[in-house]
Amino acid sequence: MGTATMADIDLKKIDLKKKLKKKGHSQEIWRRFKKNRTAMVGMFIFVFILLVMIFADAIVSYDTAVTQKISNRFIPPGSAGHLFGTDNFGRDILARIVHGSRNSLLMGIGAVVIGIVIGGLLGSIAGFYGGGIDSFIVRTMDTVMCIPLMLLVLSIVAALGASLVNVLIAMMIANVPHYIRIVRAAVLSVAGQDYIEAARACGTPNFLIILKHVIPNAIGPIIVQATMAVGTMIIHAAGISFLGMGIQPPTPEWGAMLNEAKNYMVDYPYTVIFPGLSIGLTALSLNLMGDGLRDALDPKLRD
Amino acid sequence: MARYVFKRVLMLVPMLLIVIFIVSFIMNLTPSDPGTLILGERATKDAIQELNDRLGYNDPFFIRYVRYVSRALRGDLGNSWKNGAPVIQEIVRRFPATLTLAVGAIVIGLTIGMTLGILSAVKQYSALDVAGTAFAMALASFPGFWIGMMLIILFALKLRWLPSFGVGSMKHYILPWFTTSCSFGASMLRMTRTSMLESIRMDYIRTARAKGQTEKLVILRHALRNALLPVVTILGMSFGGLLGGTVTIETVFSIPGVGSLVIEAIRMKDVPVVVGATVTLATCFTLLMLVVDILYAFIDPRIRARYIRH
Amino acid sequence: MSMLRTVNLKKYFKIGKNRFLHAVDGVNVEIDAGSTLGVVGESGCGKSTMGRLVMGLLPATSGEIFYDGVDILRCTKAELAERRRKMQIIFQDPYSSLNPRMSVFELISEPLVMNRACANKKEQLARVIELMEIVGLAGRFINSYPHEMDGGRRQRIGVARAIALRPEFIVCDEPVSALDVSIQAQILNLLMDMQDEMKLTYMFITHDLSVVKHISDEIMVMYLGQCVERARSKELFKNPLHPYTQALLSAIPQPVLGKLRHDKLLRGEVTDPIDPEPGCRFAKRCNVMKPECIEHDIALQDVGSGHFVACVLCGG
Amino acid sequence: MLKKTLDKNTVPVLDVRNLEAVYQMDEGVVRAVNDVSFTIAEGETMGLVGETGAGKTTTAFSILRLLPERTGRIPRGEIFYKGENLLKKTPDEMRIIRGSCISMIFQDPMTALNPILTVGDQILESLEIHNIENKTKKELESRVDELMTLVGISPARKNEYPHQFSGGMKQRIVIAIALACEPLLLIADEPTTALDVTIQAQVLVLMEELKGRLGTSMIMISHDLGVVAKTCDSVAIMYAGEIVEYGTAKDIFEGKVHHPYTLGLFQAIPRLDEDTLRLRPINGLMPDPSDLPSGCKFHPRCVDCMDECRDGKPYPYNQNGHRILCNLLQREKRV
Repeated sequence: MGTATMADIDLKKIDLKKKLKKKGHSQEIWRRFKKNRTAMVGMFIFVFILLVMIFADAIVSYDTAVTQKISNRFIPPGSAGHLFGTDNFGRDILARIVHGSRNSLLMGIGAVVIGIVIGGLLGSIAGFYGGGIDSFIVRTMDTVMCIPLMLLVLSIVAALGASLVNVLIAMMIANVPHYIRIVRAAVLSVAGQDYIEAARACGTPNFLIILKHVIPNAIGPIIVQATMAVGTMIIHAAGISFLGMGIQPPTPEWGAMLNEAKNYMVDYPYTVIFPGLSIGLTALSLNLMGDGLRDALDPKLRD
Repeated sequence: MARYVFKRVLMLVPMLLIVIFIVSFIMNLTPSDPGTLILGERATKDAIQELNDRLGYNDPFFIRYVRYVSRALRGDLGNSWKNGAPVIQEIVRRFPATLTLAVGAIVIGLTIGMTLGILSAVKQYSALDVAGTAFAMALASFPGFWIGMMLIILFALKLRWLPSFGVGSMKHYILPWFTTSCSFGASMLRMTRTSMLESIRMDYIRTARAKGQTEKLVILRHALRNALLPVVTILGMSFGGLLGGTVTIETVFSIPGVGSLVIEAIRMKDVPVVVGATVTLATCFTLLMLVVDILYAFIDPRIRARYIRH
Repeated sequence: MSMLRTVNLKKYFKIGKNRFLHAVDGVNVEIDAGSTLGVVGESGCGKSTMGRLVMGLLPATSGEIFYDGVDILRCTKAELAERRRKMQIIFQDPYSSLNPRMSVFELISEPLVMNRACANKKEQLARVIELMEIVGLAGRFINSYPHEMDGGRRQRIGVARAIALRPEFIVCDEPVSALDVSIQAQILNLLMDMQDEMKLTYMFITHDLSVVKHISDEIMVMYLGQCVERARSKELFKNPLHPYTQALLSAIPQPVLGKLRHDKLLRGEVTDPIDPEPGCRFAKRCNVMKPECIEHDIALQDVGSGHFVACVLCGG
Repeated sequence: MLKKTLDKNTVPVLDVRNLEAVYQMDEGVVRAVNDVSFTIAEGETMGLVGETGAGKTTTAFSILRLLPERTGRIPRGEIFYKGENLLKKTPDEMRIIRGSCISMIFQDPMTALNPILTVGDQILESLEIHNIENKTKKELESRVDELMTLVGISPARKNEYPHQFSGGMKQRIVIAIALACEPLLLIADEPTTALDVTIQAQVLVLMEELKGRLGTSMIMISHDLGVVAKTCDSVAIMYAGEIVEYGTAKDIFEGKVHHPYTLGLFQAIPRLDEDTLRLRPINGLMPDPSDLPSGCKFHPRCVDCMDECRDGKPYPYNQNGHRILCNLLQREKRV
């Protein structure tokens, strides 16, 4: 058996190593993720879009995106100063897309993050404790999920009034059942594992079991689903704006741009092509990343 | 089995009560009242007030809820505030277009999505698999209504092969069908592929191969049937979703479906139509999910046994 | 004096409307300090449930569990926590019983931290290293993760976790079933050495009679939630009295040339003990069943020198 | 048909020569089976013994040519079934051989049966695939009844689904499927590992009985020396993809000379028939199959390791067909 002195000597060596330690698992995931070419492409696109969003003001001023200048109507794409052309009010489409990224991404990410927090709380309670609470939450959520999602969102927006924040709240509320379902499934798959019982056997209290054992092991699939959900939310938000019930003009937003442009798409198709591409590319990059992340988290699925 | 179905149908009742409650509650928050809608903005406050009183709109929310439920149970979903027509009649008038759109899209998406999904799984990592999954992911990433616009630009405006909007003939439906089937077909492909990959790895596939079964039958008889459960689930949910969730696509193609009815009603703050149509759609969705559960029983004897035991 | 004693311990699982699975149905065990009780039986006989009941991981339906003379099902929470530290468990599957996101250091530390067994981080680290040495894990693994290790090493982590709090009593729930024979022997030797050095008491649950014979002082044979025979290890193997024990023993193929004996072959298979009828639960498969076997429950009887059997054929 | 045209006395049922099998993984080449040779005569049962990762199952899959298509490969070796090289067969010829001439029983009966087909249909499927005599459906159905009776299950249960059967019963059905076309060779991959001992005994006795009645040869893959002792005529001990010792059951269980690994295996198991105070485990661990040690694959764990064992293939010892892959015996002989 080890003596105290021996342990003391080892102590220094191991303390050094401990600094490297924590990385173990995430490093491994990152290594596998990096090998996945499509996932990396997705990540680069998304990082690019994020950078555009963050530095939007540095790229092109907000005024360019909203100031109407009728004399500049429908300048075709590729023209000097208007790479993507101009719209029916003579506003630069590229500028509107750059600034529109803020609203679109904000709604997508915001709705998912808040939704996941609420859904995560309820979902993990349902999954971990089971029994009556579980069946109550599941039943209620199943009922809500019967209501067509888009109609639920739209009626909430109608009740609250059309604005960015309200669309965000509406999407969040309407999607909470979905997140509860995801989190509950992830928690359930962990809660049945032997190491939960092993932790209980060595005296770990419930909240620490959730914190140290359940969450770290369940978080992977939740992050994957969340990543992909951001894409879906961006599409939904665009749909709401497209119907004219979300963000109101002249605020630049991709869906709203499509709504305005749809009347001119016959003669000026580029006015609908570019905003749509932006939505699609953003969602695609998120989906690619989510897919790669899933493979990286669970290499069993491959081969 | 019959008892199981009966029990499930019975469970529909409390579920619909909750749905009605949720939708009515949300709509109750909208700044709208029947008096203004029926009499118009120019009517006197008193006249509006009087009409609202007569329609019972000024009663507390809970009383109106109970009254609505008791009528709904007798099959009366009320009348539209806008034009006074019975809500049921409005829904019945709009339903065929929605159903045509949904069924066509399902058929297209199911055929293409499932076939490609099976092939991708069988030939995992092949060019077909890579291309198929990439295509599916791209389709799922672009908003359906935008894909619809692109199809209109290409096939209706440039090539002039197909009409761009309206519901005059079946030809009018071709673009909407393909548009709607995009995201459904994509999820079908992905789900079929994942599910097939899982079942192909099962031990009983090895048993079938060791028997000397041909590869074709190993896939069709053993792998596919076992992979169907999640596929059927997605099918049911998507079908239910398509009944009410194609609002944007209906808008693009000017199809007078139930989705459009609801969105128009939401815009007009025509509460009875919103509640009535949403409840109808939710009922359809639940019934579809019941059909899915019954299909489960046909596919998997283990589930059948569970139903019979209950 | 016995370290652990259960009296008429029962665990029924509700599996439907008024349907109960009698997983453990009135079991009395007694384990002397420093000795090993082997619990053997086939799948579904309730042996794992037994271990979990004793550990308090499952609430018992009825009965008493005395640990050091104190009924742990009815003592105060503080008392219970105190006892719990002295009782630990080693799990069957070293693959699923270790959290894959935790390093060896964190895994072995968990019981120490949760029970505030170490005054500071330094002491904790020293203790982890000491434990690793005891169970034969090289120090270089301290920052490894379970997935980087093989089954034998993982099970050593499980053992280290179990002895971290210097327990007196350990439930070993099939600790070697998931391991290859050469590794199995390593772990069995480790468990036996630890018992000698730390004066541990084991409840050793397994389906493998050869293993249980090797490690146990006393053996209890379970069938469908009940104890059918209990005796000193040597006595049981020399003189098995219950027909089930006899069948079990003759069914095990030994690595010596020859054919399996057909005559002791059991008919049928184990069923679930769902609301069982009175009488001997083994009766339906028994080759020597008598009418009285299914008339009433058969109690465990002492047939001399600490050998207990529940069979009408060997009544006192 | 293949099995009827050949002279059955001179040609062994199975003759595997210098078989190698590899898996092409992302991390590198996994050499699962290295230079494995053995023969099985008609009616003979050979035990293939080894621990996890020894290459037992890969050997079995190689014989049936069921290695995973994308990763598995047989770079070298010959597998003669009744004198015909299976590795030279077209996929379609091979398919006909599977199930009719060579069939396999899998380890886990819980998952080996398709959960959504009735057990009767699954037995029938085997018969239909190899129905060369164009029997009517009715004849085949009666054969299903016959097979079910043979394995001790009432034919009345043929319309039930796998989940309605217990583990032992399922394994009986798996056996019925495997024996449906009366194959000449049956490969049983740990057929009783997932079963309780009393059920294991039932299944082993049943297999023994059927094998005797049908004259089938068998490869019994197992990690349990006890099972092998009770069922096999010859035994091959595998370690890290190689057969380290091969001989008759008498050679292995009662012979005087052994490979150190064989000795280690025997000493590591607790015995019911004798009292051992302390087990003697084999030191160290199974090597990583993608990074095998040089020389004798067992040398890092061997108590009698010599310098010459570290590099170069060990010199095989062979006495009347009892083959041992170890330098130690060679030296003893020389000395």
